[in-house]
Amino acid sequence: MTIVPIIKRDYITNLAAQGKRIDGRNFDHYRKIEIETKVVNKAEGSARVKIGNTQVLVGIKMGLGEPFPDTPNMGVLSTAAELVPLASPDFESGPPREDAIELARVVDRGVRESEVVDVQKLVVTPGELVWLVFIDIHVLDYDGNLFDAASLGALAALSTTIVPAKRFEDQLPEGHQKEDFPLPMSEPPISCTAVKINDFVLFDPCFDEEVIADARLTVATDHNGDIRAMQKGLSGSFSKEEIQKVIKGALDNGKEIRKKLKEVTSS
Amino acid sequence: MTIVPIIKRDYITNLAAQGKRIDGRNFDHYRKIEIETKVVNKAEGSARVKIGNTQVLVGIKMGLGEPFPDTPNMGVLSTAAELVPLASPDFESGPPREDAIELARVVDRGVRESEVVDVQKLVVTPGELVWLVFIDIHVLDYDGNLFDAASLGALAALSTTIVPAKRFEDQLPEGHQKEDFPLPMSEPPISCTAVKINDFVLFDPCFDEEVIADARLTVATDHNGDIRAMQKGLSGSFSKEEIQKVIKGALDNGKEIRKKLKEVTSS
Amino acid sequence: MTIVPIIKRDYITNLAAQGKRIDGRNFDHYRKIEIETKVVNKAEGSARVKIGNTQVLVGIKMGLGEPFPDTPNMGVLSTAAELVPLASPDFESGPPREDAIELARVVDRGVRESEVVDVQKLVVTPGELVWLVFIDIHVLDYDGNLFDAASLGALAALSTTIVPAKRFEDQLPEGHQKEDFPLPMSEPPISCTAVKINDFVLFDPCFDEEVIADARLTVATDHNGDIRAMQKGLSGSFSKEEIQKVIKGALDNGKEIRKKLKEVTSS
Amino acid sequence: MKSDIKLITSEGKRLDGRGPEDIRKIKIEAGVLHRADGSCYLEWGGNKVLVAVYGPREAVPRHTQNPLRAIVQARYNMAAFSVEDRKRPGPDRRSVEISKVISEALEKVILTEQFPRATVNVNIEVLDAEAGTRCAGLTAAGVALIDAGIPMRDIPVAIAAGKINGQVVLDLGKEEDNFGDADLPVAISPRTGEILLLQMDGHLTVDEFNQAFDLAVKGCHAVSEIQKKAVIHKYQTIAAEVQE
Amino acid sequence: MKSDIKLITSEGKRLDGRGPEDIRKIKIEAGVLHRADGSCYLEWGGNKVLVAVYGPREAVPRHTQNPLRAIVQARYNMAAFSVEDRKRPGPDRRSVEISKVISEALEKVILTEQFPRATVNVNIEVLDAEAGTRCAGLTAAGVALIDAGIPMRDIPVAIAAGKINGQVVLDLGKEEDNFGDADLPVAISPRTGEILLLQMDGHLTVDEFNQAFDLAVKGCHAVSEIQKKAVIHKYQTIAAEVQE
Amino acid sequence: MKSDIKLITSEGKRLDGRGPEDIRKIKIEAGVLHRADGSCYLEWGGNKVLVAVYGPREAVPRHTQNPLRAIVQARYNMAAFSVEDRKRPGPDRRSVEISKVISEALEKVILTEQFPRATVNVNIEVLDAEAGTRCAGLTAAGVALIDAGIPMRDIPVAIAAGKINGQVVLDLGKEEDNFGDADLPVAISPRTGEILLLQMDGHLTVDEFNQAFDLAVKGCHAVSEIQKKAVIHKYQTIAAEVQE
Repeated sequence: MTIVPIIKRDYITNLAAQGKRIDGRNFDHYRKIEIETKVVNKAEGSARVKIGNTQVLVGIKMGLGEPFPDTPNMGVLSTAAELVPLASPDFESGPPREDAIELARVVDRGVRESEVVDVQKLVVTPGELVWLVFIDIHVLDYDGNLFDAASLGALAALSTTIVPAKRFEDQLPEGHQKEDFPLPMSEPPISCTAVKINDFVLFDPCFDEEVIADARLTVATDHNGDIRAMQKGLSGSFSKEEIQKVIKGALDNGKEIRKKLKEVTSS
Repeated sequence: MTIVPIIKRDYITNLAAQGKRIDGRNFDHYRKIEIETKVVNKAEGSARVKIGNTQVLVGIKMGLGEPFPDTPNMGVLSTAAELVPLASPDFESGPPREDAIELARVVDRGVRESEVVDVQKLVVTPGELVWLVFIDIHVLDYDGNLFDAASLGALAALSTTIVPAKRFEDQLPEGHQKEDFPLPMSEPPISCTAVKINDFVLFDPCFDEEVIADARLTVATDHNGDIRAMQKGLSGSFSKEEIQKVIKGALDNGKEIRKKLKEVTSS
Repeated sequence: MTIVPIIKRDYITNLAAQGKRIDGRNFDHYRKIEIETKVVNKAEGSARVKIGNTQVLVGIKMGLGEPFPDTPNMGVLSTAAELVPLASPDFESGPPREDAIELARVVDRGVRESEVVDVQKLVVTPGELVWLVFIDIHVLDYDGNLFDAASLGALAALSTTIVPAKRFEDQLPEGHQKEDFPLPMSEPPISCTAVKINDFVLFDPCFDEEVIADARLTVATDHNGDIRAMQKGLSGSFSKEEIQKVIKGALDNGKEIRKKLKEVTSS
Repeated sequence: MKSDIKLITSEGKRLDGRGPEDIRKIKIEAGVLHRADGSCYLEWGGNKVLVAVYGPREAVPRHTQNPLRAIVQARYNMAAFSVEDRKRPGPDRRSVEISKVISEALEKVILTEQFPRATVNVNIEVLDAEAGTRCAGLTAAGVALIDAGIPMRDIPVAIAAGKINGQVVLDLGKEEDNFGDADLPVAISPRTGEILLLQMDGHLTVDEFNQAFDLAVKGCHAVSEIQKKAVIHKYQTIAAEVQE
Repeated sequence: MKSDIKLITSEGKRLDGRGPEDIRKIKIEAGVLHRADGSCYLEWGGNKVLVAVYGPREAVPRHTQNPLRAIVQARYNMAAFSVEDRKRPGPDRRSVEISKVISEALEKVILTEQFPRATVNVNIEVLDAEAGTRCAGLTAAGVALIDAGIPMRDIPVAIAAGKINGQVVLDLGKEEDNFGDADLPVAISPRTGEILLLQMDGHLTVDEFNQAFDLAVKGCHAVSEIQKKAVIHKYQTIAAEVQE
Repeated sequence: MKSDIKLITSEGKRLDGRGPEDIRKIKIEAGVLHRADGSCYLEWGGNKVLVAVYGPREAVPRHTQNPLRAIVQARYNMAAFSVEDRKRPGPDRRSVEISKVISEALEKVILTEQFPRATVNVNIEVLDAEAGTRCAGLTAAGVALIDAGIPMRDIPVAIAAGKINGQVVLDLGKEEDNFGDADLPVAISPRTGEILLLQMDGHLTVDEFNQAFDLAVKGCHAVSEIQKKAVIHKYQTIAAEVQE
């Protein structure tokens, strides 16, 4: 637990009082977003997402296995995040800490609850054999806002995933589809994050902003403008008005990011 | 490892030299025992036992599974203890430490060796499918004498356990009993514990007594007055006479506690 | 991480400059090697190897199980090493550390890559049931050169292993060999280790030499004089000439050790 | 598939007979444990939760200490027998996340700056689980912290709103949680209305969100009254005992 | 089911030919390891046990130190190959419990007050297991502690008594342990007769217990003689080497 | 069985068209990460490796510090998606061993004596794996250490030689690694020719070993040139940016 860097905090809040941020952005603007897909050969799908200097690589591996007993007619999604020591001097190797667990669970819920992957089309033999989808999030460079980078990376990687039916043909029953096919997907929700520093609400926080932030709110919205997931973090609080502000910004930014994601994944 | 609290020790031994204990009890008396069953809805059986301020909750869950290869005609008993940090400022979360392991193993042997649960009646298909009985001991408040509280809690919980055959009817073979039925039980042995402080033998030690005790002896006796299990603990020693004294006290107290247990579990 | 014991280092290097070692040996000589087999009753094969004061016990247990999916026509070898705290004041209990892992992996490769165990003769039903061979290395006394002692112990234990077909007859299919038989083995490679201290190359280092060594090289050679495995260790370097010198010494010493192994295991 | 199950009638009657804004029965008792510095037992519908607070005490190991304020370590744990199919004992990913969001929510209301280098441990044991355990745990933690005499700005309180069969309701029950459209747990500081915890799973329009959010805040205030009664009852009992 | 197997004849002859009070063959050798401060190799029937003692040395990490006396940490470990079906390496619940009861038994006889803040490590490796390993381990530990020069009040010693086919016997063998009626391991300090370790599983009347207990104590004294011989033999060997 | 597969033609043409001494295509980029003190991205045939260096910084916990020099902690890690069948995240025995031999190789060239009590962390992430990842990782680590400004005697470099269908070749590809006769990874300090890492699996005559060894050293020098170009390119880019 580090001492709050008071000088850095003063600097950032003084700037904010003048409506400014350390990298010159507006409060509700994102840093430059780059999405690159098919970056890993061995994975069935992959994407590298950069948001400013933050860099996340997501790989999708698929396999065959049993469904969960309570969902015999659905494929299985599984999300894990590794905050590898590559990405930050503060990340350590070893079992995932609570930060990595929260990240994986928030991305997982974003994918699962939004039903963006049509898991009902991933059933081979109901109750017995289904496709397993492993979403592995590798944080490569950490300069803030991992939730958005990881979510976007997962969506981009899933959107370009090819189900490797041919490689598994020996394990597939007679008469079953044995040609590779794209992972069945529907419209994805986009996750946008803002932090609160004093009374200012800043979207897409960089590392320096995140470190001194009082509270964080992530909102995932879909193409209809509906809310699909929310997660508040850190020990500060939000007022109702601030939450409304974050939802609005999430809808606006989400629209832009969805457009960018489509361009990349449909190409 | 803490320094032995010398002042507390002096106080307790001085009292003992006058035949007294800090809470006014006789050397061979127990604190007030309360047994409450069916305290948890989700468990197949449960009991909360209080011995003075010590409080233990035991829940029984059941499932179906394979028997052990060397006992194809027996159901499976499994006991675990969690010394959750709720119960004492000294308990920590994390993997079970040696204290929790010893507690679970002593309770487990008490249940297993005494054959109080008729595991031969828990077989569905010999060698293939049997009932599994999970005994989970949750220590809620630790004021000494966990062995007796946990053992009594386990027996009370087992005595009120209903085998959930109906819930598992899909997994049970044709023609098998599919109505719920009480867990088949025989007469339970009762575990009684005493500690030795200097040359004094005190039954049912409270926390302050336990902390300064030299040695501990637990004796489980049955309704015939036979011995069914013993466990000596701590780094002090016992003489043969002291062991005899503990056995006698265990028989006397065991009779009372057995009566109380029957009242509760037969109602 | 301990401070390099400078005085000990000076003493050993001064001796070496005069062509001497602390226990009077030549640079390329081994300490006395003793091999004793069938030292453990419960194991299917076992050997205790002493190299000077270093003492390693290797036990072989066998079982039946599934082959690896990519080698359906081969039995399974598995090697584990325990640096139990018995053997050295510096060994700790707990999960195996990198030293134990490297030791197990080097022994494992020595056995596996040299194909000394004919794993193709350990198949019961291809793709379904094969013999599993567990090689467990127990270091009992650590006075340097564990790699050679453990490798030799594994080979001696394997050479005297009896496949317990009779004990497993219930699990073996009809018509399969149900009499015990010796583990099918071919000519073993012998592993020899040297360390480099300053510019001196010393074979079979004792503990005091190992602790101050700059670099270590293990070379396994077979009865044809071919190389079957190598492993360089520690943070020093070797020149090509030094590597040649180690290979030559490994061939020479290997011949002697192979003879000794044969004497013991064929008796 | 989710909407196949009828969770609420057109007259607004839910499976357990409640109306859309009705809260399940809540029972709170403070000071139920001997060893803990503060404790609380809470029943909320079919949920049974026990909370023990220890602290403030020196944080160990030392490198976890914050020289400016106390750290708050909530530990949410489900008993193995608290759910239909036995849960393996010990923390899983779900309980680690819930422990984190509850710790963060509590940190806001505790006057941590009064206890530099200290830790406040809040141990939440779920003995019986039936939808809404994180809100039940946080609500019980608020009472246990008061019982422990930990200085706080306010007693935090939580409840979930949600959507079932397209309708916004308060305090989801088990089937509503499993087969409903959305779940929105909210914790607030009732004096100021600040939002301490907020999560959402499912699908809500912005309007539905606003409706559900307001309902949750309203529910928090209702539960807050029950909390306060439990605290007052505890003090009255103590006062009565002292007078005797 | 247990009593179906005939473990002892009416003439008191056991499966391996022993009489009721006969002890299996015991062989003890002190000082068998180079690196350890003290060591002992012991064979007891089919059991083979090796013990190494390290210490007294400073206990680390520091927070485990006791400022008034040394702590005794016995570690009982079974080799993977010591049993019929290979055991996974590393501690399991059984070995953790046995380590604990052996540590506690040894602590009573070691003069721990002479070494504040120190630890004495007693590593017990079971290489071959055939009933009675905890008694064999404790007995070997006693000799290894002497070999290490650790100051002790006495050399602790252990043996189990038990009941098979209704009859009280000494030093249970493998089938007797598996199919017998009761098992009673006992460790004593032979000079004072103090009981250091006592466990019982099975079913004994109070009379049978007394009978078995007395038999175990008698057995301890017999094993104690073998221990002493091993210690003396070691010293004689050293003395002879010194004279050469 | 191994020799059943035709890995090289009698004209010396390998499965991917390379000749016996041809190296797969290598691409190295220095300074690709923002947070790390130094970094390198390397593609080598189908391998993709990313390395980040942190340090020198104080080693924690303190008892890991060496008062005379810095310790070097390389951590080789394979991403779950870097192989055909998903790998469980986290270290396994193979990665622990590779981390150890790479740490030891790097320690020789880093001027560790300049930074007592410090640690230099070298994190090697394998994103795509296709034979030769340890050599690729060590080679990338050399560049990342330079990029981090860690003082070194030389830039370490590695490559494997091997034997396929009885013929000695350089830089084994995937099938060659799986079905070949021997694999000989070598790391050197190119200025002095010192051998920093050397492992061998398989079967080589002494002559074949010498031939393969010389080929590996030759290969190291070739790869070393590519390393140097990447370092120079990075400095030129920085210089150009500064001038702008």
